[in-house]
Amino acid sequence: MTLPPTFTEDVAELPTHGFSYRSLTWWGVIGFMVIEGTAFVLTVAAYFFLMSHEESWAPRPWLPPNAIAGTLFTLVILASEFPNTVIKKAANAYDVATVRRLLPLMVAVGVVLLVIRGFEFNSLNVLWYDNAYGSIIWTLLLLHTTHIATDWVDTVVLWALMRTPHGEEPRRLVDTDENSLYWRFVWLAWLPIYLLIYWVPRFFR
Amino acid sequence: MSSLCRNSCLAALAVAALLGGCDRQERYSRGKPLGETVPVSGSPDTIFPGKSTPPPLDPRAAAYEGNAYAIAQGQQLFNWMNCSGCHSNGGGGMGPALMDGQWRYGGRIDQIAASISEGRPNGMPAWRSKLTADQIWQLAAYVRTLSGQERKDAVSARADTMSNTPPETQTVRQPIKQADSAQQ
Amino acid sequence: MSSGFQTALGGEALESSNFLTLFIVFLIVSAVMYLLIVAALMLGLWRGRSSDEPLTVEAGRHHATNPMFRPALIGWTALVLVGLVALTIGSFFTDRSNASVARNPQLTLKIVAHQWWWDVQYTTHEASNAVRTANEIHLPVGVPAEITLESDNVIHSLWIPNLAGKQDLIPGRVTDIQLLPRKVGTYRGQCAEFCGVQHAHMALDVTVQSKADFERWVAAQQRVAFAPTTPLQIAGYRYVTTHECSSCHSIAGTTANGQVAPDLTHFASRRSIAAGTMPMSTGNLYGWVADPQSQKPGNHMPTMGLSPTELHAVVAYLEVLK
Amino acid sequence: MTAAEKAKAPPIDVPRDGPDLTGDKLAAALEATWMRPPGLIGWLSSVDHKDIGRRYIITALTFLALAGALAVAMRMQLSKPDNDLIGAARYDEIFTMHGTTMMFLFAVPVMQGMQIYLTPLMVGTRNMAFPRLTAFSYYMYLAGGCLLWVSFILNMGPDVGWFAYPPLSGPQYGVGKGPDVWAQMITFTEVAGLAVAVTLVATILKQRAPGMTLARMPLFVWTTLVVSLMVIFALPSVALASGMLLSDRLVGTQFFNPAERGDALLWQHLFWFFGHPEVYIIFLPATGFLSEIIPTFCRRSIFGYPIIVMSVVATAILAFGLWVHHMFATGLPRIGYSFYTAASMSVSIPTGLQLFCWIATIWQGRPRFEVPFLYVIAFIFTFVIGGLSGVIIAAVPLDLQLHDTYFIVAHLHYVLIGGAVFPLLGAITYWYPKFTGRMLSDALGKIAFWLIFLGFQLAFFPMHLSGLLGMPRRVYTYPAGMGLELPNMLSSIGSLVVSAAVLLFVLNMLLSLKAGRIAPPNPWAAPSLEWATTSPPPPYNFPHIPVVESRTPLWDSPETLPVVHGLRVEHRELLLTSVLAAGPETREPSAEPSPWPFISAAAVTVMFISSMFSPWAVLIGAVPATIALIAWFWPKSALPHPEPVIS
Repeated sequence: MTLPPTFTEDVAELPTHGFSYRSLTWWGVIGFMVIEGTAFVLTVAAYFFLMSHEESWAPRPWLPPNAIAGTLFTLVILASEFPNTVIKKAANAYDVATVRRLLPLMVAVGVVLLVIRGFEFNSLNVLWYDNAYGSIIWTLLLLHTTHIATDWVDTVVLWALMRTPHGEEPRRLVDTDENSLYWRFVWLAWLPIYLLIYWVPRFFR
Repeated sequence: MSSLCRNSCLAALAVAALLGGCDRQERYSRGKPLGETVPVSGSPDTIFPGKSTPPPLDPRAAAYEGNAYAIAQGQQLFNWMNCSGCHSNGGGGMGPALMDGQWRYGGRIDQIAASISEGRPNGMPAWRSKLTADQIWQLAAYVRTLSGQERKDAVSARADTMSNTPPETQTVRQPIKQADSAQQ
Repeated sequence: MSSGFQTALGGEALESSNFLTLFIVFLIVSAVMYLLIVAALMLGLWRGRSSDEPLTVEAGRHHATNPMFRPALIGWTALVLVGLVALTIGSFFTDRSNASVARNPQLTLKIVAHQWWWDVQYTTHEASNAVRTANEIHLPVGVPAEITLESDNVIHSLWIPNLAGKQDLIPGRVTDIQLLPRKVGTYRGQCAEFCGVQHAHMALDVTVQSKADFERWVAAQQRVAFAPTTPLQIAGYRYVTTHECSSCHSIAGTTANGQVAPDLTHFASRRSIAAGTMPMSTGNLYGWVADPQSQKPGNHMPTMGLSPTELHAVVAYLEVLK
Repeated sequence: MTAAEKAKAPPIDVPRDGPDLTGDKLAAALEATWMRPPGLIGWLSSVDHKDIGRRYIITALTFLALAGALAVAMRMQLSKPDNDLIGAARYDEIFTMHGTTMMFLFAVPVMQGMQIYLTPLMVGTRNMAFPRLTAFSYYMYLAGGCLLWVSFILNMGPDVGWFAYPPLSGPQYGVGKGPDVWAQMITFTEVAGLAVAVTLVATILKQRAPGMTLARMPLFVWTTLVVSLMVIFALPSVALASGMLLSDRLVGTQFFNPAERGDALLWQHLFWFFGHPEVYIIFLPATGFLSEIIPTFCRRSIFGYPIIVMSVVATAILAFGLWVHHMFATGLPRIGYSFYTAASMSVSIPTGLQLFCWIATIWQGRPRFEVPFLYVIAFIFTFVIGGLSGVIIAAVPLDLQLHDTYFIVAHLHYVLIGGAVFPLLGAITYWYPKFTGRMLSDALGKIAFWLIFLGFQLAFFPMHLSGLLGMPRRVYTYPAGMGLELPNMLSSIGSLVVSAAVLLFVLNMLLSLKAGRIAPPNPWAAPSLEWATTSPPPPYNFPHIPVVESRTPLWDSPETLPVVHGLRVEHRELLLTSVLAAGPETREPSAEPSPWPFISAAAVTVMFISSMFSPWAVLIGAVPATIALIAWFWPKSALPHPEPVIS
């Protein structure tokens, strides 16, 4: 027989959701951010490893990427942090209306970014099979693009969900909060990649 | 028992995906047993410039076409026998380009094997006694990959050499055309 | 072949004898540590034997920790630390001793690894009378030698355990290894990095000989190939220089100049066939030439389907190439 | 009332566990809520960590048997020189499959399976943090394993070694689809392993029973936490490397092509940055088993709990700095040799400390020589040999001789079998009554133990000698007359003994399932929470969530189990506690059973397998996978939780 219970505390009064580190899914999001962050760091390590084999970088006669599209992308993604912050704050304040109003903006931002990203691939001045430099540049850009794409899908789904009555559940606001957190990871990860793709090949040529 | 059920269900899925591939990389080392009765390769009359019906494909072709092992061996021989010296990684130079669909002496594997084996006018040497029939067919199978004739899951994307062509897995299949032999 | 033909415990060169010394030191330290741990375990098990005491916790209190554990823990940690430091120092001095060979090699060789054989070039001599051979190296005893290692295909690893540890041959990189052989003898080396289907049959013969013997060997290797004399040998010579063989092999002094397979100029003077696959003998040579794919399946020499006459002739000629 | 206030309003009136709802009535209500649906669909929809953990363990043991059979095949080929039982090409496939299966499909998954099964029970919660993700991970793992083995059976398996060094595995030399299968299998198992790791970390940090501070966690849970963090940092490395390999092979990238300024050594760095921690990802859970088994059978709490925790953490950190010792022969700068040596050896310090603590516990204790404890003794006898041979090969001048020889084969099997499989077998014997409700047969268990212990020594000790006598690894045969005949013959005989013993162990598991003695909740008088519930545990694990006041709750409170109450009964609900102190914080719903994880895994499987053939498959295959994932996450009922909403 199992041991008979002795009742101590009643937990019925506890809330059914919590933001940030009180939330279970927050830890999941952090876990996946760490995994993806590690993958970025290792890709960057591979970048420098391959760079150490070359006398110039981008290796001659390859031209460094054309930075216009990439810079535009960077400006847009930095600007997107403003609505992102507003959404995050609104979610924390249980302001469903603001969340519902601003999520479509984030969806639109995702579309704009993906379009610019298409131009970025076109401005690298090297193909993935040309040499190891081309391979690693393409990998960095592709790896980041998957993050933009997956987060965009995520935001679309969240937007659709928030438009239903489910949006009135506090836990969906926790989801919104975590979606905004992940977006911060996506653009923060982009900044070093931007430098590595567009500017390092200029400085070391 | 439901574990068994699910296992077999997934196994069936994987089988479906892979079954097509199992003959594609058969590795052999003794040479193909075929061909003792047929001459090492066809005589120059395997060229049939646009007239009448072409003769049936040499039965040996099936063993080499789309066989990953044969193509890989051919890739190595192409390098070792310095085919690039004239054909320049398929791009052409002293010899004709191999990356386009233009075939002066026919683009079928048996026709290519015949060209390698017997040699062709204007500088292509005959390799008949220099390579075994097996090696010649392997080379022919590889040469076909340069213009995208072989199936993509049997070819390798690149060799460990300087890259001056797009990956062979990405090569668009060039329709075989009869090139004008008077060209050069 | 005597037992111990290829062993890391031979100590026939500077590095391998350093290995032996250091290995014995490590072995003794390890044995002491092992006995200590096992003794402590056995004693601990013995102390608590045959007790039926069921209690885990007495009157709500856990058993007090043995007062000896604290000093024992400190002592144990100190012992492990001291042991590791001592072993590291031992390892450091061994490194230094090994590195001393590297400073002024008096003989340089280059080995290029292929699937599955070793291309050997003695680079000390000027190009006009360079020595090129395959699957064997000769070294004068007591002379520090440096081998430059390259590969143009996959990764291999050169390992001659009687003389030294291994060194990888990596495409795109040039590595090197230094040897100071101290004992005359014949040793066996082998590829130690998995390199494909015939990794198991990628050996080489190492002959360490007196300086005079070595000079004689070099002189012999610098000659062009002997000419065939009997009609059978001449027929073989014709076949080898005009047919498949010459596409891949070269024989100095003939038109055979293929560059993708072992140099055959002094083939018959070697101790083994096909990178140590079998000892050199007329019978083995027949087997090899007739059907290399059954002797070493998957290697790059094709089975050519020679007629019996051609086979006799080719073998007769190859045996001329002393 | 503002939205924020409403969101925090007191709970509505629903059935909750407590003094009014306890005993059989509570059990029936919870059973109805937590039971998985019946039938095959229900089986595929299960999100119960015990179901999934059990599936992981059984599947991994199946792969162990398969890879073990390959090991016996290799030993038969090597039993005499110049043997032609198995051809060279087939032998290459076999050793590749053996290593790959053992590392990726047995060792890591079986440990994760044990962790999935035991962690929620040990921390006193009802289910894992993300149960659907856990279910998804299992199907991914299964699909990866099937991919590898079906390819092998169809004669297109990988033949480039479990380490798959390019250029041998690259586009030119890795002919056919074998290396792609290998690399894509890696993707499958990495996805699975990472998903499980994240889930375990969240479970351990947020779902511990009230009062179970970090310093009161069972040591197995500590190792689970540390190992899961290691997985999170190590596995992306091999996933990246295998992605590069696949793209080199499929779309012609130049990562490993020296002619285009790629580098074959890039692979080795990335692979061993994962590969070395991998060894500890396998070994540390085993130390967790030992830290659970030893106190139980010595009837004393563990000596040096904080020392063990710190040792585990230190080992994990050191493990990430040691990858270079797999690359001593690649031509590293000589100046660093002594540094590498010292760094590699330093990992023996924390291991030595753990060893001390275990032996000290045994010294304090009154050991009961039951089968699980016998495996502990076998562990110490065997693993220490492997550890010491590890110190030997940490020294660069020694490793340059011993690297890639049978000495290493001996070393790694002493470490992995002695260090991980022996504790695992002990752990299976120990927790078998909890898994099944029946005890394993003692007599069969003891026979299997002695056979496996002695057979192991016979199989692997002689390999030290064959390595020293110059036998490299991964050779399909060796010449006669080199003194290798005897050690190889002994190893081959030993391998037969080991396989007989493993069969006996499995037989014991199968027979005891029906015929074993019925197990009480706590058959070994153990101290941790998993023994507070019935054997086997009900779908909801605990009727009431227990409260923990010490490291050995069942020893310190042998008469009664303190619990909290007030969790909902008619809906799946978990109690979340704070990360450090484990104070009750929130109640959160736990996912219902769902077939979508299975469907998602199937969609991703199709995508992964077809992407070996065309890069476009990634794009096209992403569509069904995305749809399945959306269906997975989309809430099913109109408003499932009659809890406060914001309006």
